[in-house]
Amino acid sequence: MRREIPLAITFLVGLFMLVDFFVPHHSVSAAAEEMKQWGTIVIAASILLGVGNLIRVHYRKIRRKQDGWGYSITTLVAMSVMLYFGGPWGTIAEGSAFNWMFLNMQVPLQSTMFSLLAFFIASAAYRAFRLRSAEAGLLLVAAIIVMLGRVPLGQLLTRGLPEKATLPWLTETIMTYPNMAAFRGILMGAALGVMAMGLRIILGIERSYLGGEK
Amino acid sequence: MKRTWLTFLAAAAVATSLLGAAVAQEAAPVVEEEVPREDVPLDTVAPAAPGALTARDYLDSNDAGDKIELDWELSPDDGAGSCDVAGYFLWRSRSASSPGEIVAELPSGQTHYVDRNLEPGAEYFYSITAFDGTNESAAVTCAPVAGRVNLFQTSRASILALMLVFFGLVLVFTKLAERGDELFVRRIPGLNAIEEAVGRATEMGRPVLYVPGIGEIDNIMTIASLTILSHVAKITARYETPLIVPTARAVVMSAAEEVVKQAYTEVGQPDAYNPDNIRYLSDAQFAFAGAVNGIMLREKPAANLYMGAFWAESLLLAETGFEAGAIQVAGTAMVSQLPFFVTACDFTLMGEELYAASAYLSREPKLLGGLKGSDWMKVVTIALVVLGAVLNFMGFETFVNWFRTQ
Amino acid sequence: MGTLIWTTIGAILTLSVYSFLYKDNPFYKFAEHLVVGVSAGYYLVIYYYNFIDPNVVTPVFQLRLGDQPIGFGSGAWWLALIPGLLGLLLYTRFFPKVAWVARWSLGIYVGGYAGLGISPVMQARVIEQIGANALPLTSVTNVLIVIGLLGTLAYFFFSMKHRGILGVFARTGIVFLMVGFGASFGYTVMSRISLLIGRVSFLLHDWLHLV
Amino acid sequence: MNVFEKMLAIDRRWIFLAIGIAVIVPFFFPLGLPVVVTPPVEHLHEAVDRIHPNDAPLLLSIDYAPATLPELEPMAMAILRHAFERDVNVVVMTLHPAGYGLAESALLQAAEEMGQEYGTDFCFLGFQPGTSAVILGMGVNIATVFPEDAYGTPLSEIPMMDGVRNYDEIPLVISLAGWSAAEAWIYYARQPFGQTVGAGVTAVMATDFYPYLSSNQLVGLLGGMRGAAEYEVMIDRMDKGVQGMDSQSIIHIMIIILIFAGNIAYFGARRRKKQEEAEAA
Repeated sequence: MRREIPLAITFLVGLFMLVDFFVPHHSVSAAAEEMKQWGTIVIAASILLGVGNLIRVHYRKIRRKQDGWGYSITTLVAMSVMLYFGGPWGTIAEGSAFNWMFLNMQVPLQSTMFSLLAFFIASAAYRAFRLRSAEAGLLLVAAIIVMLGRVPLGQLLTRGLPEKATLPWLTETIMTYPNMAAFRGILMGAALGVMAMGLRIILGIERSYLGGEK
Repeated sequence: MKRTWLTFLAAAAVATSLLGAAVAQEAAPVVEEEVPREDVPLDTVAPAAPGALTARDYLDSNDAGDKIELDWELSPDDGAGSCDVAGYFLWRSRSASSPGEIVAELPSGQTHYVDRNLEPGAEYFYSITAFDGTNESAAVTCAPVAGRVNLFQTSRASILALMLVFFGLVLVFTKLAERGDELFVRRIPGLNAIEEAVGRATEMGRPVLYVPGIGEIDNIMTIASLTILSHVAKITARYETPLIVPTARAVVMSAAEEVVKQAYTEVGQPDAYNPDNIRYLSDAQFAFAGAVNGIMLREKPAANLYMGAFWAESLLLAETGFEAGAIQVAGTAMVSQLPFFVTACDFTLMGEELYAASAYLSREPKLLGGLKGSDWMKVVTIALVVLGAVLNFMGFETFVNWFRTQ
Repeated sequence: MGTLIWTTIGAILTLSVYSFLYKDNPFYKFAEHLVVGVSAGYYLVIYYYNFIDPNVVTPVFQLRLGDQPIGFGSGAWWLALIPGLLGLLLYTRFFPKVAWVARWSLGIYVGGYAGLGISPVMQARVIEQIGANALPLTSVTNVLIVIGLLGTLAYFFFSMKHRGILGVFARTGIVFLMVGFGASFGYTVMSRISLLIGRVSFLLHDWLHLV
Repeated sequence: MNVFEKMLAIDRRWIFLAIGIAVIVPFFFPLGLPVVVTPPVEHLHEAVDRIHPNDAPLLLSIDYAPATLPELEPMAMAILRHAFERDVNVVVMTLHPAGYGLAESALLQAAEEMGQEYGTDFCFLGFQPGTSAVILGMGVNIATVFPEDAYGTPLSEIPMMDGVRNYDEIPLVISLAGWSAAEAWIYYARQPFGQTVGAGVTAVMATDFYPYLSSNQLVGLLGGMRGAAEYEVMIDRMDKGVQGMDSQSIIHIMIIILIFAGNIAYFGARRRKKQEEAEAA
């Protein structure tokens, strides 16, 4: 029973949502819309599970005085402060402490982490773009042409040549044809994978995500 | 609800804009104010009524029956005759006896309107009048009309047809596989690498890091990842190698807990399961990436497995992992991130390989049958593309148009 | 003054993250743990205010009293109880004996989205692509696209050995994949550097006012 | 260890350092590497050039968020400077909830530099939610969507907005966006009202916008930092765009050199290894 009920629910809900796509009848689409909203609420409610896990892991770390337990205090304190400012006695409006902490701590930290990619993309290119085989050669040549074609210096290199020999034109051509053809192929194949997996989920063949029997 | 609401908003915006256009037309004479007032004769003559009005169900067999399409002929005074039609009033009513309410004010020169958000299937009476700013013409009516409530959207027939073909293929091959037919599945290089990587981590006495992406659990890549996780967890349980699973979504975290616990139980190592190793880090993309980088440098996993949906954090993780000296295997169907995994990891499962991997690992006939079905669907797709190209070349476009559903 | 303090905090955090490029260090560890904590608090609060409060709490506690419909606009306040209940069921995981009930919510969620995903994927990634790729083979570029697509699809055949004609197509597919990967890699460099320029500009201009 | 092996084993932190220097140096010493202007940028520049001074205003929709600011803000500055230089009136608005402060600061900075006066030369309408409805509504009557400017002054009391009712009195709209807002302007202002629209988008998005150029739905396009740099060249006022392009060019070339160096080292080391093996045998 513990397994059958969720599987039956999955089947019914999945089938209904599948059918919704083809049925313009208002009663079906209204119900489907309602259920989609339920999904967002389930996800929103789940955040508490995540935060619970976070607290548990860091609390144990502090209690056992494991390596770096001091940093765990940072995490828990930062979270508590955010909750305090955003709680029922605080406000999340523009200009509030909650908003300030978000804008001046989370935003710069996240965008700086993001910008680390500029360094990593260079180091990855250095060590990985090696002419080990013909295929690797193609990867390398395509990357170099596109990189050159996107900056002014690259444009200057081939300025005098006829249009169809300039780097910007080559870049554009590579992006529009071989690149697009390959990506369409990957997407099409992956789409079949998604659909097969979706079917298996609805039919209850794929159920690893539900975990164990007990 | 949200979509209905948005449609309504858009419709309201269109209606306001048309209304405004009508008002603008009306306001145009104001510019001529320089003409002495007494020269303008007071308009007491109503414009001639518009010509025949027709109403019919919009998108006859394709929608919920809540839209009606109207066409009329211009009033003889619109752009000709006395040339003073400023616009039209469209009236709608639920009964023949009253004109009802004005549903739209339309600018002169317009002969077409779609009335939306009606009660599906209900009968409506429409009438239209022309007005010149002061006077309104006689009304022109038409036969009552009702939207047809449809149960099937015919413009999506091609989608349903191919979907049924695909499901059919998957189910047939699954049955064949269950009956015991031997199915060949080609080697997927990245998969063997997973086992080697876990093996090496065991030899070195260091943990295995498994990142199930930052997709939500409704992302099929995440589900595929959980299937692969179950397999990986069984190996680590057998070898008693610690398995760290950082997640960016709370639901994925709890599903991962279940999957790993179950795997440890199945191999008879329930005590080796450490709940502290399945961690929720952060919903924020780069906070998550930063924290995973921290794990790589401090807990020094010898094998990093990235399976699932990744965005820009892919290279951030893979480069740090490389620097930390781990063997790395990635798998994703995110085309924009594949280039980075391919360059920075030792092996990468690309696109469909990620989905195929779960079938391959389990060696369950049911799942292998699905793979075979997918392959045949590729044959069907290729055949349709080639056939379409040939027919297109010969000038028959109807066939290809059947596949243009938007 | 307030702005300066906050900008300085932002700048210190920015530098702490960059220090990671040299090696893992206390500054980075602090920044990393801080952002995890801040974002946990942030999402907890935002999810509550954006989803739970308008769609569950308010309808159940207020709509019942006869106020105007809010939230999804369905009007029936008891409908809001269902997602509320599904959300609560997730928390049964905290109580091992009834933990299995959490699967009901998960089943609805995953099943629903699996069903929801199939048809649009079929439409956008298969049907529309057939329409878009069935090009008359009258120009070099059209031939290139069709061959590239067929080759890539051939590479993804799993249940046949890549030999003979399939092998030829699969090899072609790999060629296209490699060119595509290289080009995408090169194409992305620019936007990543733009991000870095943005951060450096924050440090040099907004914080230090050097340039 | 010979030179090749040393190169292969190079500490990647040297690469990081090089990238860091390449980004920082142009801030202080702009190289001013030549930037070639491409037709889409030229066309947008011409479109702004065609607007009559002190007459019907340019509508600039600054729709970017902090994440895409580095790429798009230089565009906003260049376009504003160009317009103000020619005494063209400018109306600024935003469709992005996080764009309010960004739009305001760019506008005020440019206006102050060029000595423009609020109300007579430019004005700021602020943010309105509902992208497509806002754009459609403005086609009918701007005052119904934005009854007052961002600071609470009714539009009717702003001198430069006198006689500006809807798109009929706006010769050009430019949207700067890192999301679908630029497309929304094409669909809801260009299509139904025939409004002339130009756009500035991130480098990654630019490819998706080329079709709109060839179909004349866009009068001109700025793609990423490069687009901003080209515009700066056209108005002969180099700033963050050109500076950024210096960094971009240097780093792109640097990465290419690194790739070559990596390969030379790789083959050098491999050859040596083979020689050693041969000697050992």
